[in-house]
Formats: sequence, structure tokens, C-alpha cells
Amino acid sequence: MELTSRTVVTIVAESALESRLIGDLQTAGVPGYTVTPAHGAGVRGQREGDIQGGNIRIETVLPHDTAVAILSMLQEKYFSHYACVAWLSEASVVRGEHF
Amino acid sequence: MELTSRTVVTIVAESALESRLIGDLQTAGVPGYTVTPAHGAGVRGQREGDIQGGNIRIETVLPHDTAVAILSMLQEKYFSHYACVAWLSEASVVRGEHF
Amino acid sequence: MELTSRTVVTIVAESALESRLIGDLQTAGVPGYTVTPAHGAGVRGQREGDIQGGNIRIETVLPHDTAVAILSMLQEKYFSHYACVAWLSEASVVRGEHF
Amino acid sequence: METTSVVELAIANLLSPPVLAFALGLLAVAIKSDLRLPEPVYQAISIYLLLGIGIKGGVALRDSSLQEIWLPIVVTLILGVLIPLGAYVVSSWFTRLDAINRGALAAHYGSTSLVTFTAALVFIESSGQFAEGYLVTLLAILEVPGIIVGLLLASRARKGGIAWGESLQEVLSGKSIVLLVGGLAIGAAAGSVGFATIEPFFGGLFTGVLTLFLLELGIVAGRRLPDVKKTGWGLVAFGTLFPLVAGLAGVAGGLAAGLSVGGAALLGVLSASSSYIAAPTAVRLALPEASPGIYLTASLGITFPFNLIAGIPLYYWYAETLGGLIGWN
Amino acid sequence: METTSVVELAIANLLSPPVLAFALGLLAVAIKSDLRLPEPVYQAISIYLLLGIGIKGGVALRDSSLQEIWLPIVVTLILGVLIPLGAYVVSSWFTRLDAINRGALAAHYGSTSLVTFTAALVFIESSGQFAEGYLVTLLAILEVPGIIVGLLLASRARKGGIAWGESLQEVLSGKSIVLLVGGLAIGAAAGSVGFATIEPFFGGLFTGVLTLFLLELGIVAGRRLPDVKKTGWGLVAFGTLFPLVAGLAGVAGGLAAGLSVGGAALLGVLSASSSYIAAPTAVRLALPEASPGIYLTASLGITFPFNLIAGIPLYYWYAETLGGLIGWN
Amino acid sequence: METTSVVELAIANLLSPPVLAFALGLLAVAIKSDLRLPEPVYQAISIYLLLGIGIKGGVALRDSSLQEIWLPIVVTLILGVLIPLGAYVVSSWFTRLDAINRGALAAHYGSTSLVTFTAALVFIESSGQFAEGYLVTLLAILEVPGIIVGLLLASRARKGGIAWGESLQEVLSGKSIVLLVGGLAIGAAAGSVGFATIEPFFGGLFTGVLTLFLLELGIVAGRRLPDVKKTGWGLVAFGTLFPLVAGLAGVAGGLAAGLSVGGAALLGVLSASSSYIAAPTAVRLALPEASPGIYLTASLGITFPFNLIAGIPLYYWYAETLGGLIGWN
Ligand SMILES: Nc1ncnc2c1ncn2[C@@H]1O[C@H](COP(=O)(O)O)[C@@H](O)[C@H]1O
Ligand SMILES: Nc1ncnc2c1ncn2[C@@H]1O[C@H](COP(=O)(O)O)[C@@H](O)[C@H]1O
Ligand SMILES: Nc1ncnc2c1ncn2[C@@H]1O[C@H](COP(=O)(O)O)[C@@H](O)[C@H]1O
Ligand code: NA
Ligand code: NA
Ligand code: NA
Repeated sequence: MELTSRTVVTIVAESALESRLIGDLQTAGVPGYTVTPAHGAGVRGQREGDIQGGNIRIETVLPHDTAVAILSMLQEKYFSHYACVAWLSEASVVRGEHF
Repeated sequence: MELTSRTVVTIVAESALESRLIGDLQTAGVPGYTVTPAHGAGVRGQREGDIQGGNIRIETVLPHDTAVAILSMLQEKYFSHYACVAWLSEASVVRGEHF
Repeated sequence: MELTSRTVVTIVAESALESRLIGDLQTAGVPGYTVTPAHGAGVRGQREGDIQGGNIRIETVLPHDTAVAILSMLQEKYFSHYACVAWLSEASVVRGEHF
Repeated sequence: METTSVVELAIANLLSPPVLAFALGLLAVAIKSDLRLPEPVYQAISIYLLLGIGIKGGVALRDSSLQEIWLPIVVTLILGVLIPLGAYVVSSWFTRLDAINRGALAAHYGSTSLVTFTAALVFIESSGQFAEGYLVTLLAILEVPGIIVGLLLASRARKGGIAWGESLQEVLSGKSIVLLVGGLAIGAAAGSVGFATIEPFFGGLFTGVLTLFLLELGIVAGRRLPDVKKTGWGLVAFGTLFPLVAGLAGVAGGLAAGLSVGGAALLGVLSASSSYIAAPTAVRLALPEASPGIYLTASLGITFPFNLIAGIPLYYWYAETLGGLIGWN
Repeated sequence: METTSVVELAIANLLSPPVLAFALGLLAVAIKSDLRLPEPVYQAISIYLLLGIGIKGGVALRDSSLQEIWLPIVVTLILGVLIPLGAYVVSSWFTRLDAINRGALAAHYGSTSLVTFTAALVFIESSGQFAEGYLVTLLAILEVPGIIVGLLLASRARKGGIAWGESLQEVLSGKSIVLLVGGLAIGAAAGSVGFATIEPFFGGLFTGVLTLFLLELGIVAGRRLPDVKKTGWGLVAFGTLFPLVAGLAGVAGGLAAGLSVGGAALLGVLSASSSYIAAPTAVRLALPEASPGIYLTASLGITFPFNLIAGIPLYYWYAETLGGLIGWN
Repeated sequence: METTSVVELAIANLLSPPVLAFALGLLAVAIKSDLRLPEPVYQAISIYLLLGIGIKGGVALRDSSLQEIWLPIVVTLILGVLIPLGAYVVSSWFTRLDAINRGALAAHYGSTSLVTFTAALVFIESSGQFAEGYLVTLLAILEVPGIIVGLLLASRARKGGIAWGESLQEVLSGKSIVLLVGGLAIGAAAGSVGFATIEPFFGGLFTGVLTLFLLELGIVAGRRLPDVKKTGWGLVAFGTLFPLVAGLAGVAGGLAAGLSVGGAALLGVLSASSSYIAAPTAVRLALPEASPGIYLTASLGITFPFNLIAGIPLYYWYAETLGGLIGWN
């Protein structure tokens, strides 16, 4: 079985951002994404999440370049004011054309 | 502390498949698995998930060979007709015998 | 964009442990953590989780040393008696000072 | 109620809170609201409705004699076979779908929709009409055969056939059947004395809870509407015309079996409605090649709103008119 | 009720189950209990309350003439502009917050709190008082302008301004407005005959469900209390004194517009209460630099408990006293 | 009710909707149905039941004098110490479990089960019997001591002992105690006038909601049944015989303390039932070596169904018979 290497971007953000983030990810050209409900704490502490249903965790598997572009977009639009963190990791997939 | 290297298989699929997928994973000999509720979108767009509770995200940590065998199984039985994606990544564990 | 390398610790445990685990993670000095609800099965089979809301999946991104220290802490306090597994993986982040 | 015009019936139906809430749900999608009933609450309400309707049916069933009920059951079983056959054939007149997708449609239209039935029940009750309590039994009976016939039709076109054991097990042990049949048994065992203790919950709240549920179903249906354009007008024609015929068959069969006007109207609703809980799950697993974008859109995006808004009063009017012709009531 | 002393009113309010449940929620946090109402159930209850109160208002609205209602509407719109302006100015007397954070506060205090209104409604009803049904219309009307004015005030200080299209869309299609306005329409269309079918659910259960909801809100508010210390006494002063003034403005405006004592008291509650559903979401997205630790703490940690425990009977007493002065009954 | 035979009582109990729903839950597991009540709804219902029963108890408590209630409280405290000691000893006769696992069992059987109590209350009420309202106070009192005694017994065998501070904090601030005690306080403060406003929710719906809850508990218990085979017949014997004795002790103690027949029956139920909410959490955290496969299987898989199906009418019959012997009515 032929495996292709891809990058996983994992984003955790306050759930009020869900539709905006998804919109921006789609603009950036992600092939797909998966959202799970979450809660947590970071260095910045308390936020609106307290009432409005906590955080969301978004995961998207895609080519490395798009992943880096997404990180830049997040840094520009989200990191400074919103409760939002993100990290990259490596993955392998079959059906590389799908991702 | 001695770390052993293992592979993580992450599967995202429509939730109607949960019991079948778990059954097939157990047949493939996974040492354990973790399921979280999820939703998302992929290249194939809308599916039954819309009514029946979205997607599930399954994660299982196991030896590399089993991981590859699972990908083949998924490719054969799930990828073509169902909303289902999967990827592999690397991990280290203590207590290698547990996984 | 400058990427810094970090380690992700993923812990899956029965949900009754949530507040204790979080407390111990904070003592170990994690910069943040994300919790998602989960369920699953492992080699040890059935547990209290059956009634009390399943498992939780905790993810925390941090420097490698802290990650290893956390694994030791888990091994000492949780692995032997509780339904609890954990694994490490590698990640890259921007804003290294945040993690 | 006097013999009423179909227009009056339609207006009374349209102005009932459940139907208005459904419309609000459609509207919420149109204005891109993020309003949703949380999934676990949606699931809990569907359990409440299924169990509640089962229990009430069971209490009524206890007072029915086998003599009274066997003919309606036979008629229902016949409808359960004929309707999916009809859907399979008729869908080929309106669309270019392949046999597998038409089998999937047949499974949905052959089975039935709890919520449409429930809304019809509320409609009948709130207009002071009578309907036999054992109609719920017929609801439970009509759930399954249509799915089986639909899958049978599709399986002929499918290489590899269908994993029947697995599929049947999934339908028969699915929550719809377990709760309806289980509720019937609970109601029959507890009787009206036992029911009195739970009446405030399963009885009094029923219409209100249904209103909340239809709000969410309006949202779910509204999200399907964009797909209606994609699937084409043939499917719209099928999804509205076929129920008109199936509903007529149900009403006629019901009257022939000796049901009251209200009862026959409900059997018409059962026949005309298409499943959106049991059938989609079964079809998704047994016929993965069938496109949910077709069967769910037809069932949930076209036929369900159509029946809720226009069908229910119409099938009642069928029953009243036909019943009048044959000298009923 | 005879003209009652403010103390008696306060005691009656404090001993009502919803307020007691709120206190239990506060206490649960104090003793570090892990008690929480699950999030999906919390969401579902807020949908229930919004829709239910909308529908009941709609039923009442149907019987109101435009003649009777236009003046209260105008007064409400004026309050909707003046109160956030007032909050913006007054908050600068008590705190050193910058314009963006004061704009955020203005958006919250200019808008209104469903639950405070609901608790006041229960208070008025259970003490046998009358209040015009169309107060719910005023609730819906007062939701939005305050948020807009607050964002406007903040946007002047914000480089880059505000994405107005997006923000307005989010407020107007948010669940508060959709359910309140939609509920009003459903109630007006269904009328009291239609409402009768859902009364056991949306009417009878209302106070009980509110009790459960306030238990959770007590927990949510209790978790905010530690922040009150961090934000300083200036915010506490603002969060308790400003409502006293805004409430007086609302009561006076209401009486001037011809509302009954009960109705004027409710308009006082609407004016004095600050939003914790619609405004926080809008502010979070449109003004990310504003600190939720300030606006949520003020709105949810200070003003909400204050109104619930002390404000509601006080605004009623305002209305009774002022109403007496001007010769109202 | 006339002095009734134990068989008639048993049948009345078996045919009540809650018990039938429990049986349906067991059946659903047997046929491998995927039916489940969603977790958040399950949690919300348990909050509803705890708070509701607390409030109703508080309303009743308000009318009780200390004189009337002190002796039952003392008896309850004695039972709270003796029953876990008994469970610790008796379990060694039937099983080969070590001291830690027997301590865990003692904590469960020493504490009590809200749902069993609730079902018994419904049983008593629906058969027209009287029971003192302050029995809920006894329920709250009996929750905790049994857990402490059980942990004490186990801790002697455990190297390192137990983190008492943490464990006690977790039990006392757990939702069972907070809601029961908080509910008692709310009920006592609000009184019957305040309760009237929430009666439709916490009163009228109670049995219906309990029915839905028992459906889910039937499923949960059913999933434990396969473990019963693994744990062996000794545990089955313990899980059915011990409650028979503990129930008798409770009934006798209740009658001795001057409770009515209905009240003594309820104290019997409290004594015979074993905890499945508070105790499992406490034991899991304080005694991780104890196997949940043993204590949960015994408590939830054996004793809970046993009490629900056979125990409740039996303990009532105990009370009636014993009460007759000592000349009670
Ligand atoms: N180091 C971390 N590892 C995992 N999740 C994190 C980490 N830091 C923050 N988070 C998540 O991101 C959210 C926002 O973090 P912050 O912006 O630091 O408040 C938190 O609520 C956590 O869920
Ligand atoms: N590139 C991706 N990254 C993360 N999740 C994905 C990706 N593509 C698809 N998914 C998930 O897999 C599900 C099925 O995808 P698909 O089969 O493409 O419709 C989607 O609903 C997503 O939750
Ligand atoms: N190999 C594995 N991969 C992923 N999750 C696992 C694995 N093993 C165990 N788990 C998770 O950890 C929990 C506890 O496992 P155990 O302690 O083996 O009972 C399970 O319920 C699973 O959710
Ligand atoms: Na049908
Ligand atoms: Na206001
Ligand atoms: Na006990």
C-alpha cells in the first residue's frame, strides 16, 4: 500500500469562532476538516467559552504548504485576541489525492 | 523511562458505522481504541450524518504492521462508499506490552 | 514563519479522574491542556466508566522534558489501578513561548 | 366536526403550533441562523415520542378485540408490500435513477414516519375526531416490511447482494421498533390505571414537545432544501405525487378494513409518509452505493414538509369524502 | 396585592423556588461541588424559555391594538438608545476602562436578559398582578439596539472599525431573536385555541424549568465571583448602581407610555438587566480586544444576581410608588 | 388498601410503568439493540429527580416537629453504621473477596439508591398509602455514613490508607448530597405556596420522567448481567439475600422509631438498596484496587433489579405484617 505524507493541523479555539474559522479554512483550501467539542485551559485563562459551550478542536489533514499557510492566517487573524492555539504534526495517508 | 514506538491510526467516519468499524478493528486485533464524537466536511460533501449524529473519530495506538493492515481493510470495505477517512502518525508509549 | 518543536502528550482515562489528572498536570507545569469527551475499550475491559460518562481524552502540547515527566507521574499514580493510557507524539508550533 | 371543506382543514393544520414551529425552523435556515436543538436532546425527544405513542397505543390496544383488529392488520401488511413496489416503479417514471437508488427510495416510502403520524394524531385529536387507538400498532407493523421490500428490490441490482442477517437485525433491534413495540406492551400491561400515573408526562406534554421537535426538524429539512435543486424536479414530482396516491390507497384500505374516518385518515398518513429514522440507517448500511443525497432529500426535504403542511388535512379529507360516499359516519 | 412594603416584596422574591435554586447554585460553587447541568440540556432549556415566552407573548399580542402598543414601543426604542449611552458614560465614572471595554459594557447593559425578565414575570404572576402580554414584544425590541449602540461607541475607538455586516447578521439571526420573534409570530397565529394544546408544556412547566435553569445559572455566576475581586470595586459599583438608575428610567418610561404597574415594573426590569446570551457573542466576535473577564463578570457575576435577588422586587416597588404618585392604580 | 397479600403487591409493582420500562431496558440489551438515553439527558434527569425529591421532602419537613423526627434520625444513623458492617461480614460468608473489595461492597450497601427509593415512593403513593415526608431527610442522611464506614473497613487493609480529606470532600460536595440537601432547604424555605408554582414540573411529571430514567437504567443494568456470570453465584446470593435482611432491619427500626407502615417500608427500602451514584465514584477514587466489576455488578446488576422487581413490595409487606403484629394500623 502506497502511503503519502501529509501534515495535520490541530486547532483549539473558543467555540464562538467555529463558523468563522471553518470559513477561513475553506478559503485557505483545506480538503476537509473534523471538529470535536472540547474544553480546556491555556496560559491566558478565562474567556467567553465559560458560557457558550467551551472550545472546539479542529483537525485537518493536508499538504504541508497549506498547513503553513493556515498557521500564518491564524497568527494574523486569531492568535492575538482570541483563545486559540494550533500545532502541526506529520501523518501518512493512502489516497493522497483525497487530502 | 523506556519508550516504545507505536503507530496511531486515526479514523473519521459517519457515526452509523461505529459498531461495524469497532467490530472490524477488533477482528484486526487492536489492543484498544478511543472514540470521540465529531462532525466535519470532506471532499464528498453531505451525507447521512446530517441526521444521525454526525461523525465519530476513532483513535487506536498499535504496532505499525497492524496499522497498515487496518488501512488496507478500510480501503477495501469503507473508503469507496462511506464517508470515511484515515491517517497514520507516530507515537511513543511506555508499557509497550499494553499496545 | 519560525516553527518550534514540541511534544504532545495524549492521555485517555476514565472521566472520574478528570479533576485529579488536571490538578496533577498543572502541578507538573503544563502550559495548557484540551479535554474532549470519549469512550473506548482497552485490554483491561470494563470499568466504572460504564455509568459515569465514559472516558476523557486530554491533550497537552509542551516541551519534551515536561512530557516525559508527565509520563513518569502517570506511571506512578495512574497506570496500575486506573483505566488510563497515554502516548507521546511530535508537533511544531509557532509562538514557542506559549507552550 | 361537520363535514368540512379541505381549505378549512388545511388552515386549521397550518395554524397549529407544531406546524408553525416547523415553518420557523425552515425560516431559521433561510436566514442562516445557527439555531439548533442539541443532538442529545433531539435523540431524547425522539425516544419520548416513540415510547409515549407506543404506550398510549398499548393502553388502547388492550380494549381492542382480535376480531376488530385482524383485518386492519392484514390490510396494513398488504400496504407494506404494495407501497414500496409502487414507489420503485413510479420513481422510474419521474427520474432516471438506477435500481439501487430506486430500491432505497422504495424502502423509505414503504416504511413510515413517526413524526408525520404524530402530527396527524394531534390534528385529529385537536379537531375532536375519533381514531382507533390501535393505529399505533399499525404504525409499528408498517415500519419494517417496506424496508425489507425496498432492500430486496435493490439487492437484485447489487453484485454481492445484501448482508440480510445483519440488516434485519439492525432494523428489528433499532430504537423505533424497540420503543414502539415495547411501548405497546407496557401500555397493554399497565392499562389505563397505570397510564394515569404517567399521563401528565406522556400525555399532557405531548403536543408541546412535538412543537419543539418540529422546530428542529424544520431546521433539518431546511438544510436539505438546497439539495432539492441539485436532485432535479423529477424527484420533487415523485416526492409530492407519490404520497397523494399512497395516501389514497391507505385511506381506501383503511375504510375497507372497517376503520373509522379518523382511523382511515391516519392509515392514509402512514401510507403516504416516508421514513426518516429507521429506513435511512438501514439503507445506509445495507446499500452504501445508494446516495443519501437522493433518498434523504426526497424523504426529509420534500415529502415530510409536504405531508406536514398539505398532506395531513388532505388525507383526512380523502377519508371524510370516501367515507361519506360509502355511507360511513 | 395591597400596596406592599419593599421588604415584603423582597422576601416573597427571595423565597421563590427559582431564586432559591439560584442561591443553591452559588453555594454549590462555594463548596467546590462538581454539579453542572449538562451543556446540551442548558441549551435546550434556553430554547424552551425563549420560544415559550415568545409564544405566550404572541398570544397576548394578538389581542392588543396598534393604538395601545405604539407608544410603549417608541419608549422602548428610546430606552434602547439611551441606556447604552448612559452605561458608556457612567462606567467611566466608576472604572478606568478604555473606550472599547466601555463600549462592550454598553452593549451588554443596553441589551437585556431573558432570564431576569422571566423571573420577574414569574414574580409578578405569582403575586397575582397584571402585566400587559406585549411586554415580550418589548423584550424582543430591546435586545438589539443596545448592542448596536454599544458596538458603535466602541468602534470609534477601534482602528479598523467593525465588520458591521457580519456582526449585525450574527445578532439578528442569533437564537434569541429568532426564537423570540418567531415565538411571537407563532403565538399570534395560533391564538389561545392553538396555545391550549401546548399550554401544559410551555405554560404549566415554566416556573419549574426556570428553577432548574437558575440552578445552573447560579453555578455559572458563582464561577464568575472570584473574578469580581480581580476586576475591582469600581465595576461592582457600576454593576449595581447603574441598574438602579436604568430600572428607574424604564419604570418611569413605562408609566408614561401608559403601561400598568406590573407592565412598567417589567419594563424597568428589562432596562436594568444586562444581556448574557446575545451581547457576549456579538461583542466577542466584533470586539475581540474587549475583555470577557470584564463584561461577562459585570453582566453575569454582578448585575444578574443583583437583579434577581434585589432588583426585581425593587423595580416593582418603584412602579407601585411612582404609579401611586401619578394616580395609577 | 386492605391488608394485601404479598403476591398482589408484587403484581401491582410489576405492572407499574416504571418497572415495565426497566424490563424493556433489560430486554433491549438482550436483543442487542443500540437504544440508549443520551448521557447528558441521563445526567439532567438524575438532577431533576434528586432536586425534585429533595424539594418535596423539604416542603413536608417544614411541617414536622423536631420531636417527631429525632428518633427516626437516630435510628437511621444507627442503620447507616450497622448495615455496612453487616455487608462487610456477610459478604465474607458468600464470597472469597479480599478486605478491600468487601469494604467497597460495604460502602455501596451501607449507602442507598435514590432510584429505588423513588420507585418505592411512587409505589406507595399510587397505592394510596401514607408515608412521612421527612423520609427524604433520612435518605440524605443515609447516603454518607455507609460510604465512610465502608472506606474505613477497606482502609485497614490498604497500605497507605486513604486520602480522607479528598474522599470526604468528594462525597459531601457530590451532586447527590448537594441536590438532596439543597432541595430540602429550598422546599422548607418555599413551603407549599412556593411549591405550588413548580408542582406541575417537579410533581406531576415525576412518575413519567422516572419511567424514562428506568428504561435507561434497565439498559445499564442489562449490560452488567454478563458480568454476573463471571463474578459467580456467591455474589448473586449476597446481592439478593443481604437486602432481605437489611430491609428487615430498616423496617423494624422504622416501626420502632414510630414511623407509619408506609414510612417504615421506605426506611426498609433505603436500608436494603445499594448506592450506584455516590458510592461508586467515591470508591473508585479512594479504593482504586477494588474492582468495579464486583461492586458495580453487585449493586447495579443484582441488587438494584432485585429490589425494583421483588424487594419493594416485599419490604412493604414486611412493614404491614410487622406493623400488624405490634398493633400498628
Ligand atoms: N499547551 C496546550 N496544549 C493543549 N491545549 C492547549 C494548550 N494551550 C492552550 N490550549 C487550548 O487552547 C485553548 C485556548 O488557550 P489560550 O489561548 O492559551 O487561553 C485552551 O482553552 C485549551 O483548550
Ligand atoms: N482532510 C481532512 N482532514 C480532516 N478530516 C477530514 C478530512 N477530509 C475528511 N475529513 C473528515 O472525514 C469525514 C468524511 O469525509 P468525506 O468522506 O471526504 O466526506 C468528513 O466529514 C470529515 O469529518
Ligand atoms: N491501544 C489503544 N489505543 C487507543 N486508545 C486506547 C488504547 N488502549 C486503551 N485505550 C483507551 O484507554 C481506555 C482505558 O484503557 P484500559 O486501561 O486498557 O482499559 C480505554 O477505554 C480506551 O478509551
Ligand atoms: Na409510507
Ligand atoms: Na438593559
Ligand atoms: Na443501604
